Amino acid sequence: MQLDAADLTALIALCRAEIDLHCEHLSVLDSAIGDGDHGANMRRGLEAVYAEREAIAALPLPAALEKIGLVLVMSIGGAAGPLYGTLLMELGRGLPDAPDAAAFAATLGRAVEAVARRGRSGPGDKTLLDVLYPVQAEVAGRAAPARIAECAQSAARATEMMLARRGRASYLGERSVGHEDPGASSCALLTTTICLYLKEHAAP
Amino acid sequence: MQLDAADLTALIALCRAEIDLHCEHLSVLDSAIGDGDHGANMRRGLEAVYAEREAIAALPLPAALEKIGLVLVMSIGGAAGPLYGTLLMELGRGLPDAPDAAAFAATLGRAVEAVARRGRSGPGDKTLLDVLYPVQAEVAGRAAPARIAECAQSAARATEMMLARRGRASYLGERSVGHEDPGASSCALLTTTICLYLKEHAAP
Amino acid sequence: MKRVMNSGQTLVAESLAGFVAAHEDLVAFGGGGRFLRRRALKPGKVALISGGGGGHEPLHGGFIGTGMLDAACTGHIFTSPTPDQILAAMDETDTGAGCLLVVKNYDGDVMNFEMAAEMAAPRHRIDMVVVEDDAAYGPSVRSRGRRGVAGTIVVEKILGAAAERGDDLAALKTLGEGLSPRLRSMGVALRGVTVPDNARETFALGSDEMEIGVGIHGEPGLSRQRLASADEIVRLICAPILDQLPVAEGLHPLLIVNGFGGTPPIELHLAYGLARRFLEAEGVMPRRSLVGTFVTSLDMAGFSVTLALLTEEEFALWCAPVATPVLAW
Amino acid sequence: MKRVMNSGQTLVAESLAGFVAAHEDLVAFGGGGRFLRRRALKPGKVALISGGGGGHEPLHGGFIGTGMLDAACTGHIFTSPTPDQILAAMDETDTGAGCLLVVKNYDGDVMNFEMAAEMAAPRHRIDMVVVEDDAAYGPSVRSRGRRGVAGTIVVEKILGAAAERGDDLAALKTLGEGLSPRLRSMGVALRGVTVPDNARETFALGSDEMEIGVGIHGEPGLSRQRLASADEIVRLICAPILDQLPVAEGLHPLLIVNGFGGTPPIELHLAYGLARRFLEAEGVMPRRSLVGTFVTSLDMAGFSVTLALLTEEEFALWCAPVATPVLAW
Ligand SMILES: Nc1ncnc2c1ncn2[C@@H]1O[C@H](COP(=O)(O)OP(=O)(O)O)[C@@H](O)[C@H]1O
Ligand SMILES: Nc1ncnc2c1ncn2[C@@H]1O[C@H](COP(=O)(O)OP(=O)(O)O)[C@@H](O)[C@H]1O
Ligand SMILES: [Mg+2]
Ligand SMILES: [Mg+2]
Ligand SMILES: [Mg+2]
Ligand SMILES: [Mg+2]
Repeated sequence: MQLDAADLTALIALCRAEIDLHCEHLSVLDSAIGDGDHGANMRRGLEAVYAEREAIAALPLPAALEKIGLVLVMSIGGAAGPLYGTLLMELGRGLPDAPDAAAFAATLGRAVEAVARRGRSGPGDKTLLDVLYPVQAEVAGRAAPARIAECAQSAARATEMMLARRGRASYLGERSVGHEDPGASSCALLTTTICLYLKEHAAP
Repeated sequence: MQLDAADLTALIALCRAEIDLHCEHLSVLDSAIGDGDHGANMRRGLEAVYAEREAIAALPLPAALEKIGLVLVMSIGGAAGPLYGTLLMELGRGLPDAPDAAAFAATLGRAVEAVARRGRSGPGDKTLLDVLYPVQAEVAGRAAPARIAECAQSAARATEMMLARRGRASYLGERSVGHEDPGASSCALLTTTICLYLKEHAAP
Repeated sequence: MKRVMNSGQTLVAESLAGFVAAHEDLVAFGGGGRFLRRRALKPGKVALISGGGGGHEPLHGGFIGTGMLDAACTGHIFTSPTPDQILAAMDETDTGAGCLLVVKNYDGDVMNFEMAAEMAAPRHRIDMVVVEDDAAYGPSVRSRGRRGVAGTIVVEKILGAAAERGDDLAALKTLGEGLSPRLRSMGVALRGVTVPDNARETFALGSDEMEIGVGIHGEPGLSRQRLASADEIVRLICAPILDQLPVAEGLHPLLIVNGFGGTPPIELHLAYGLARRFLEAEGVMPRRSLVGTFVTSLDMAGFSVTLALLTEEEFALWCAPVATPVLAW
Repeated sequence: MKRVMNSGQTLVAESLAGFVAAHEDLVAFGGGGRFLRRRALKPGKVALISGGGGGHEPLHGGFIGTGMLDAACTGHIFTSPTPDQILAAMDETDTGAGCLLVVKNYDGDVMNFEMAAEMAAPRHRIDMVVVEDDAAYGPSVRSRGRRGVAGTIVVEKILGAAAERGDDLAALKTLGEGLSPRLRSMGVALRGVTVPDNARETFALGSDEMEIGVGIHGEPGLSRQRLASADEIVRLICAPILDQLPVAEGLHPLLIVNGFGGTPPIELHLAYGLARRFLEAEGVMPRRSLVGTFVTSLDMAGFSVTLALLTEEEFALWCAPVATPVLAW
């Protein structure tokens, strides 16, 4: 994981553009089983991070990630804010300044656990965790970025047939089945964006 | 004008049926330039008269007409209630017990004037008066019932091109032109119903 | 249009029954259910009686109580009450000082209240104040003047406070007529109204249209326009109001933003904020304000702005204590 | 969906600005505009802080004032506020006795308030009461329980009165948790909601459909049915409420009919009358009632019924004086 300021700035811009592109789609997913705001929430968060990208990119990677998490928490609100915020903040707090792959995988694991604690949720609840868990497993197994991206996407699609047990969708019971979870979808979009960038740019 | 109890009962039933049949149409006319309730208002009034038809028919004609007017006033509300009510009450109060044609025409003239005073309105204001005035003129001229009915209908149609100066339609200004006045329409319906009955049943 | 109701015929009656049940400490049925009345009358006070069609709730019943109305007569939807209701209200609430009838300026309302007043003339002292505050229509050569809309509550509050302090019938009439030229309202609709049991909307608006200058019966207004921003809407309805008012030092502006029934509080407060900014930019600084749903047109979406420029005395009467289901201070 | 607004982005902020302007005697912005606060704090009193997404107005800002809330944090439409807003509210309104956070039970709201509480733990004593009154969903094996809906105002009023009389943090927490099993609400929608800037309605209902068991975010409810009569609707939502409450002698029933934003007063009072009749037929006699638009879902058409069975103490706290923009007695 060697990411310099230019990489970070580029990644922030790419993630922001990706969310912007799929904003309406994420809200449509959220309309089906939630309250229809997930696209707007994520866009607001990514816009806030983008606005601070220079200050963020100037930080060492761990501090930068923590800062991104904090900006997300303080700008998104809703369920997505604390969840994405916790993920990034825990990742930043746990990483050494120059993490190797093993350190990154272990820290990611702890960050995902923190997200689960924050949401009082676990695997199979039909949330973004259903993307985060398999992604973390692939990272731990040293999978190639392209493979991780594929895994994220199929994990998001797999939430479609799950019965929601957390978040607003849980109130729908059986009626939540048959719709992809919006948080899982945004998580797959972001994972894919990051992985594709790493595939192109980062040292193998 | 020789109307016995049977005639009165029959006329009340016929008027009620006629208004019921055209209720929706009257409300549609009122929706265009008023508040959409004229059909419901007239139906409520005629239902109330119908409910009391036996007591009414048992009275001498003048008292019966006055009673009908009072029932209309106390059941219709809106603009139509006081106007139709005043017409019938004044007619009943003014008629001798066995009116001849001249007495009827004169009393009708005074009743129409009372309606105009009640509404602070006059000819050409696009109201039911624009049917009442020509009908009264035909009655005064001893026209045959069928002729009076025709006159009422064409008078109602003629309100279409008038600019309303009384009632809710007056707030529309130029936009009131091009729509038949609902009160004129109900007035023509009732006049026609009564005239056709008289043509069939009353002594010439 | 979908409604919470059992039938269009029973809508008004069932709603009034619920209203009286919800406010039984202040309000009761009178005259065998023909009108609503203040539970505890104040002997020797002029009886303040108002009324109008149903579909405008909480007008008028919501303003019955100490410092406001003594009775309210409600007709069918958008149909003025009948004289027997008004007669019954006068008979039951006149405690000796006479009755003041507060009537919104519609031909139907005026005629029914006038008929009642004529019938009751032998046994009551009666006077009438006609509310005509709608800035959308100036009194033309032959028309009967402006419509009465949301400004009605200003008239009812101020006259109610004056009646409560003991003003006599003539003084109340003078007060009400004096207020009239300093009271204007104007409304906008974003969605029309369907009278229950009618198959069609009274007026239907396209998904990008609004109607400026609407009244409170779902009747069409002054003009139809493309839906504009809230800033622009507020300008379109506040400018004509200001034009018609005698803005002057020493008068106390009262600003009311009134929802028509289908407009949520979030939008009403937004409109209030913009209206206030608009007025302040024109040098008119509201001394008192009211934002809420007071004078409705069933569930019409939209709102009206009312501006009253009150004299010192009127302002004190507006601020005087009131205890009704809707206004209480 | 047409709205009175300038843009979806600015809707909440412009509405809050109007709200504060309309109620400047009671309410002010705090924390540089990040939350609303009681203008005059009462030193030594536990600070009662609530909040949630925008689109529910007049909740929560309308309940700021003597005997109710000290601060309200509002997020974007249907999005809980962020921790920095809540932190700022705690910093500004905690006068020494600590803060009680009143949170509606949604994962997003709970998580944001929890994060704020964790961040503020070093400098404030903090406790939290989670409102979960929605009778539409029982707590299932793994779910996080019932949603918080219109019953929130009962919790805020009762805790507000207790805080005002000087109860400490622990006592307030106990009071709030004790009330929870005796508080239930259920709602019905006749027309769905479109989040501003979204192209589509969150849920769309056919012209003859209604949705039973809806929440306050325009999210789909328990079941979709053919639109029924008001009597039937009231039965459908009151029966489950009664089923879940421990009806008993000695408890004081409080009945609230709450409009979701697009429902006019005429329909709300009708629903109230029928709900009251339904309950009385089941032997439950409401001691106090409230009918109005308190907890909205933008301009959703429909309403909810809330029933609380209050202990003697809770009932006294409900009746205790309150001075807020919406509740005042
Ligand atoms: N308790 C939870 N644990 C984990 N993820 C959750 C939880 N609650 C919600 N989520 C995730 O958050 C997403 C919804 O986010 P968003 O729409 O932004 O917030 P809100 O539900 O508050 O409107 C869901 O699709 C789900 O993936
Ligand atoms: N001032 C008036 N003088 C004469 N007729 C009037 C007047 N105002 C209204 N009308 C008549 O009444 C009709 C409307 O009646 P209706 O719809 O029942 O009452 P409202 O206008 O109160 O809803 C109009 O079409 C018109 O013919
Ligand atoms: Mg959402
Ligand atoms: Mg009409
Ligand atoms: Mg009418
Ligand atoms: Mg949300």
